[in-house]
Amino acid sequence: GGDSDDSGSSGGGQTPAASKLIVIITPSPDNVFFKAEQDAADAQAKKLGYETLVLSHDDDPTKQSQEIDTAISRKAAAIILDNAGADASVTAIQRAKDANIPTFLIDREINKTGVAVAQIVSNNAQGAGLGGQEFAKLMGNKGEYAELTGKPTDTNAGVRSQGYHGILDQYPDLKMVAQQTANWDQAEALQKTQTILQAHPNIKGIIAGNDTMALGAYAAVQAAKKDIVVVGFDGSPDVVNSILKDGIKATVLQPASKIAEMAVTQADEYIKTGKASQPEKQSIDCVLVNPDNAKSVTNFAVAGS
Amino acid sequence: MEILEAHHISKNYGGVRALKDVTFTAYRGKVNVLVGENGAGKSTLMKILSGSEQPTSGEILLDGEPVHLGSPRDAQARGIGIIHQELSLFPNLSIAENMFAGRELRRGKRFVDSASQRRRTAEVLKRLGQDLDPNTPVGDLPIGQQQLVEIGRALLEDVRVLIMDEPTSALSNHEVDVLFEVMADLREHDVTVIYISHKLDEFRRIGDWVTVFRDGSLVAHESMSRTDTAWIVREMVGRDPDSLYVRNSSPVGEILLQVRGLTVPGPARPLVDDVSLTVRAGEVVGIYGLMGAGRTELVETLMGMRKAATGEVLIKNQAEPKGTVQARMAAGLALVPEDRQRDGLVQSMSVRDNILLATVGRMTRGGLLDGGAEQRTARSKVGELAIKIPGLAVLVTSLSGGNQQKVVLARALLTEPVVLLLDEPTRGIDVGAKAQIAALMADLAAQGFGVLFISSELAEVIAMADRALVMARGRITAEFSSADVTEEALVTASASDSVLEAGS
Amino acid sequence: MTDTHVAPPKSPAAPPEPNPEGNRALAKAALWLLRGRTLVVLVVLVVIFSAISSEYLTQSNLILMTKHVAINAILAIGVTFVILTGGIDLSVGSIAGLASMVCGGLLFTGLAVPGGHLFFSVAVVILIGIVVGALVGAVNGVLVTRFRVAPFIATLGMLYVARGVAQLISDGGTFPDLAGTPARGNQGFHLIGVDSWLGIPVAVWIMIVVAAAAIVVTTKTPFGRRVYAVGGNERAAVLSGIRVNRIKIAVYVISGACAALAGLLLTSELGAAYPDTATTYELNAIAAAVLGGTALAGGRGTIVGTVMGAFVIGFLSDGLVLIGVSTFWQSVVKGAVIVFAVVTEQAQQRLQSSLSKRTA
Amino acid sequence: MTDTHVAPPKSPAAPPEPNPEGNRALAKAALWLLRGRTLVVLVVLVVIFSAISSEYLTQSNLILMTKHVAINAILAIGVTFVILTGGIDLSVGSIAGLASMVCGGLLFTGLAVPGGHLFFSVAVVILIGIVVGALVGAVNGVLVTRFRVAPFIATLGMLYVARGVAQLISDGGTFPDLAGTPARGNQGFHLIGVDSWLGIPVAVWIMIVVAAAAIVVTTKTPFGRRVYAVGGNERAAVLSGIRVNRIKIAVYVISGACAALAGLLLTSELGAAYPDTATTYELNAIAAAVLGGTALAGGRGTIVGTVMGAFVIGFLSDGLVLIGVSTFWQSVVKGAVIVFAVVTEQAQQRLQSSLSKRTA
Ligand SMILES: Nc1ncnc2c1ncn2[C@@H]1O[C@H](COP(=O)(O)OP(=O)(O)OP(=O)(O)O)[C@@H](O)[C@H]1O
Ligand SMILES: Nc1ncnc2c1ncn2[C@@H]1O[C@H](COP(=O)(O)OP(=O)(O)OP(=O)(O)O)[C@@H](O)[C@H]1O
Ligand SMILES: [Mg+2]
Ligand SMILES: [Mg+2]
Repeated sequence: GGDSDDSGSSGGGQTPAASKLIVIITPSPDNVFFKAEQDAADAQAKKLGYETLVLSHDDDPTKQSQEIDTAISRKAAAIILDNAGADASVTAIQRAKDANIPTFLIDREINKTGVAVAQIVSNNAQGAGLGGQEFAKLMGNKGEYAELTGKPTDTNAGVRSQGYHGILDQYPDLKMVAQQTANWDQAEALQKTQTILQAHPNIKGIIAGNDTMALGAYAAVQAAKKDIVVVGFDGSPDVVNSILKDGIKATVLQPASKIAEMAVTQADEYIKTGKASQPEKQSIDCVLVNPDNAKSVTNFAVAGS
Repeated sequence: MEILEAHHISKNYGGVRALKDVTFTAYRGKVNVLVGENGAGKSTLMKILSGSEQPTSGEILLDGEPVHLGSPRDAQARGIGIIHQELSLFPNLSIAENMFAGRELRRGKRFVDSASQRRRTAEVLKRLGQDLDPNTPVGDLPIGQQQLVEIGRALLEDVRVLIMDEPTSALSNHEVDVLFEVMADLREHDVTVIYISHKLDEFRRIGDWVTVFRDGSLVAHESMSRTDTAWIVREMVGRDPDSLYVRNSSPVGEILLQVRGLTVPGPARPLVDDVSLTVRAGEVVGIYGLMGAGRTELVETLMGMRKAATGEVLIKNQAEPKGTVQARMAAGLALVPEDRQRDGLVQSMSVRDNILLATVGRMTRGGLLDGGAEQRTARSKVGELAIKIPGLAVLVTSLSGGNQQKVVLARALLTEPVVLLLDEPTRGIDVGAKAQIAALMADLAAQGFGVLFISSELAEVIAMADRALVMARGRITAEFSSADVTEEALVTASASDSVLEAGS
Repeated sequence: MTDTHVAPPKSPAAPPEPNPEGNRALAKAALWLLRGRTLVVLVVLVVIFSAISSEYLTQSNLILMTKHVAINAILAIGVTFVILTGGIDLSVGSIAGLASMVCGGLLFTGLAVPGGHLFFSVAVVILIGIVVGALVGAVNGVLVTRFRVAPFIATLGMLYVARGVAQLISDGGTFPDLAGTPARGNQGFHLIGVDSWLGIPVAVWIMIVVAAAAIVVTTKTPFGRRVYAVGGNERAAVLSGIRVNRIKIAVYVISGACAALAGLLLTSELGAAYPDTATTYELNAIAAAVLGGTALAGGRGTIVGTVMGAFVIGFLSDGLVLIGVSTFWQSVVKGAVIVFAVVTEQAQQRLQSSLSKRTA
Repeated sequence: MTDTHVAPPKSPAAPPEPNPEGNRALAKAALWLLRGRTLVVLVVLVVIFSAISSEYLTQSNLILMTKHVAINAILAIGVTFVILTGGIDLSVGSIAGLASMVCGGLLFTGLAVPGGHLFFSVAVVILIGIVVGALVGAVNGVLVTRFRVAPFIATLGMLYVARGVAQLISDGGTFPDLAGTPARGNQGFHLIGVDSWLGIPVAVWIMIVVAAAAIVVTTKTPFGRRVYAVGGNERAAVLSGIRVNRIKIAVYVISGACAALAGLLLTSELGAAYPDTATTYELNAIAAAVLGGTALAGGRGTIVGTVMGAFVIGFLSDGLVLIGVSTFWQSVVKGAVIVFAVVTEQAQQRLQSSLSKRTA
């Protein structure tokens, strides 16, 4: 459950546009996570009888801003947005609001309320807490470890890192000896991990801000033929597979598809009623994936959760 | 009265001593002629006097006062202008813009006054006998007209001293006449001219004083009236000039090159228009013509660098229909181009690599280059052609103009041609080197090659060619044997076609 | 023909001009075509997209797309100056990012001085941003001239350095709110990127002003002519007494200033400054210049062409977004159009040059 | 001297060689310095980093860093061929990504044929990947020669197109597991990127082989000589009977093939193929070539220099990570070192050229 905010229904009141177009904007779908998100939103919107325009901003707020302009000029009925920056997205979303187009944020928050109709995000802080706890457990609460962080300009990178440290810093014997950003990128994670392992051969664990970096780090660990705990974040199928093969030890699953579907459903309600049915801030808890439940994970959803 | 003096100037380029303690004087309101073999240091001294190079030691006096000429701007500010030997134009700009580059006329404080620039350009062009649109991009002009633009640029300035480094190398006789009139006019107005040329008969007409350079030193300085051609040549080469041109006398053999009805389409009229000619073994054939007659296009087409619309080229009685450079080269043609900087040399390569460039494919052992063979081959050509070089490994750009020309010739000869095409092989070359080239052509003919050369100098065509063809407006307009060729006949034929058309 | 007294030949090399009237007209048409070539591509794009989507050719969408074009056009105009001298500027994206962060910092946290933070009015902040861009450009220019570093490598180095500095300013963070407060007297930054005047976004007006100024400078001033001269033949420029190094430094300064201005427009539009602003925008800027007919070897090109090139790229990208082409196909199409446009340029240029020779 | 039979001239001016011994030695020392210039920068880097971290100069770290260098070095070697002809190749990063995806697809899902999927052995897959890279390079070459598109723009277009196609292959997805299965007979892809031989990673061996081959080709074959000639003066090359277009196409093919190989090494090392593989690697490759002394105008440069340049960039990046410098500073330092190294090159080159003239 997330904090409710009484500005949740702001932007309502006007008669919604007659348009049947929902614009879905996410980061580049070459990360499976966003692909899953896109596909789920797209499918849900079509199921509810909408046309869709699926775009990707490649984490460039400027491109995102231009795409929102496009949505405005096509008089979209609603925008489903996984945004490109908590601060750098506000103005563009405000612009959409001024044009009477409601925006439903998924996956990432922005640093302002009352602009978007809904901000449905997985609880990154809670998820990172889960990941941190599991990591500490796998490390036996002691030893040296390294952290790979995401793109510094992405808020989730910071939130996850803080979430990890909120747990890990409580263990005096757990010592972070290196912290580098690998910009969410697999090859960069590989090379940086290799170098970190050179500088700190006694490392026992690596905790990564997302799954692609975890995969890169794990490739480095394999190449170095070391026994090192690697933990990621996202719950992507590749990492889940790796967990099943006793490679990567754990990840934190964000219910990407569920969030995307929720956003579309709420958008549909909003279009029909002109009112938000839920508070603006909605936080969906993440689920820890480890060998115990990995079998039941498919496409960013744990069966039965 | 002296106006510009160089006192004990020396100039070293690294280890090369281009000028050795030269003391030179230019007299006010006179045409001061500088001569000397290629690489004697003439251009180097002029670059120093015009501020684009600094002397290693020595000083420069203007009106008796020592001056420091730190840049071309400094020299310009003191009224010293120069026309450089290598064209220094902007191919992307119009004639008018070239003329005023760096010292644009202004309207108000900030804007270029293009109308006035065009007007003054047109005036200068008219003075040079050229009826050209000042808006024409310079890159579209043939090389001779480009040289005139360069001259025009110097004339625009209010100069007290005008240095002209081989301004006539690409000009037609008529244009040279016009230029000389301009020079006489300048002299009238008390402008000092320093004039460098290799064309002995030409500068004798205009020069007041003559200064001879040899090997970086000033060896003679004399009033023109007290000298004759023989004296100048003797001072230049350090020996008697009577063996200047060697005429080919070898017996003529089979037909090596036969061209039938070759036509190259051009924008307005064919660049090469229905040209037929033959070159036999043991024969030196010259092509005379005015600038723009299409001679370069003809040889470039023969070499496969341009496509012919119609016509046949037979080499040793074998038609060569492909018309690519490779095919023509394999069939036995080789070309030494007119503009060696642009078309001949790879400036970033050594002398050796330049010589071997066309034949490097043969210098292999097991697919890899055979350094020994390369070195031997290059060395033997350097010896054969008497190329003056400090070593095979130096960059080709460190050679003087004449020697660079020989490097290109060496490369052409290595392709084992049967017919050698030489486009203005003596342009910008000193007398000594010209004699060598003439001797070489004779020698090649004696060895059974066919030689086809282009020249714009009457004396050369008459002295060197067994047979002279004349081209005008893309066509062959006359043919003479060495027995009945005269200067007058050549000039008539080179102009006849245009006169005919203009009159009809 | 037997007359032997033709000497002196009456200027036999005077350019022959057969039926000059007709040819002039043809050449002019060709020249028009050449200049309009990018326009042709643009028109084709517009026709295709408006056939697919009725939203494309609406007034609001055209204004919107033009606003998007503005940023790349301003970057590209600056880069065009550099390319005209035969150089290249890979650092413009990073300079835009740096200027964005400098201004963002000044607006959001102010300048740290002993005893507090100093805030400047928006006009001063914008000026500072542009000066920063110009200074970085000057460094590029000095590296290229004084230290003789190849432009590609000098500005590649600057690409990394300026981006790094931009990130260091906020330690990677974003300056989220640039609205300013009345107390600080620094409100109104939204003016340049968000507001409109006479129904046209201010950013578009700025582009128009920058382009007009650049056209005047390149075609009507001695400086502009010298820029072309340096790119056409640097050695000759030196010998003509042109201070080549000054010209070169100046073009990098112009490029840096334009980049900074573009960065500020972007920042104003977003309402936030983040260090990755304008990453890889240099490629689009250079592509616009080259699409518009600027030769990378220097000496040839026009500002009008560059602006056209920016329109082609912008109208294409926005069109693909509008009709919902997948992001992967966008990449493919964009690359193909860039190459195709230049191929047609080549064809037309050959046509034109053969025509122009006829009248020369 | 009145002899009229001077033909053939008896070499009156046999090349004068003043005190050749002493000067030769000096010139050789200067040449060595020039060649070693990048080496000097490298040594300085190593000294600085090993003073800061004792882990830097360990055998295992040197091997690791060399392995990281290998990928950029192979890219840079290919790009060097292109630059030597006076061109540029911006598409190498995208070609690496494309080859990676092609091979990843062939290993992971196989080739879709009617009735199932066809799998190839690893050797064949690698071959296909390299051929794909070479073909893309050939397209670049044809655009540059046949269609006269400026290399910058042709390969910029290809940068977008190849990347887009790479993404389309998997619709943006990753091929996560390239280990193959015995049943499909396609195991062993890890060999090139993960395994070692005699304690040295196979990737490093491959780099050594590629570099050695490239050195032989550039310095010992007619083809290499022609590459330099085309870059030095294209018109002179044409007149010398060199098939300039073929040479140009060939260098782009070489560059494409090298890029594909680098992409495959990266993919093998990762054990996964994703479409963003090697994004922006072209800049590092070009920087390595230029750092190593290759002139962007063409005609000048060596493979040894390029490899050295790749070492400088790689050892620098890894060193900064090793000592824990923040990513922002990494960017700043990298840019500064690139520029600084080229500045020192200029200084040394001037020294060297004055020395060489003395002996000339
Ligand atoms: N930039 C330079 N670097 C090295 N050597 C040079 C340079 N310029 C000229 N030289 C050398 O200086 C000498 C004099 O050259 P210069 O150009 O003055 O001769 P020149 O008398 O003008 O010959 P030409 O009649 O062929 O023009 C030559 O040996 C030449 O190789
Ligand atoms: N760049 C050009 N643009 C237009 N016409 C040209 C160009 N170059 C040459 N021409 C024309 O082509 C014809 C042949 O010119 P070219 O100068 O090559 O002849 P040439 O006999 O070799 O003269 P030269 O003695 O100068 O070498 C002339 O009509 C000339 O005006
Ligand atoms: Mg000279
Ligand atoms: Mg000619």
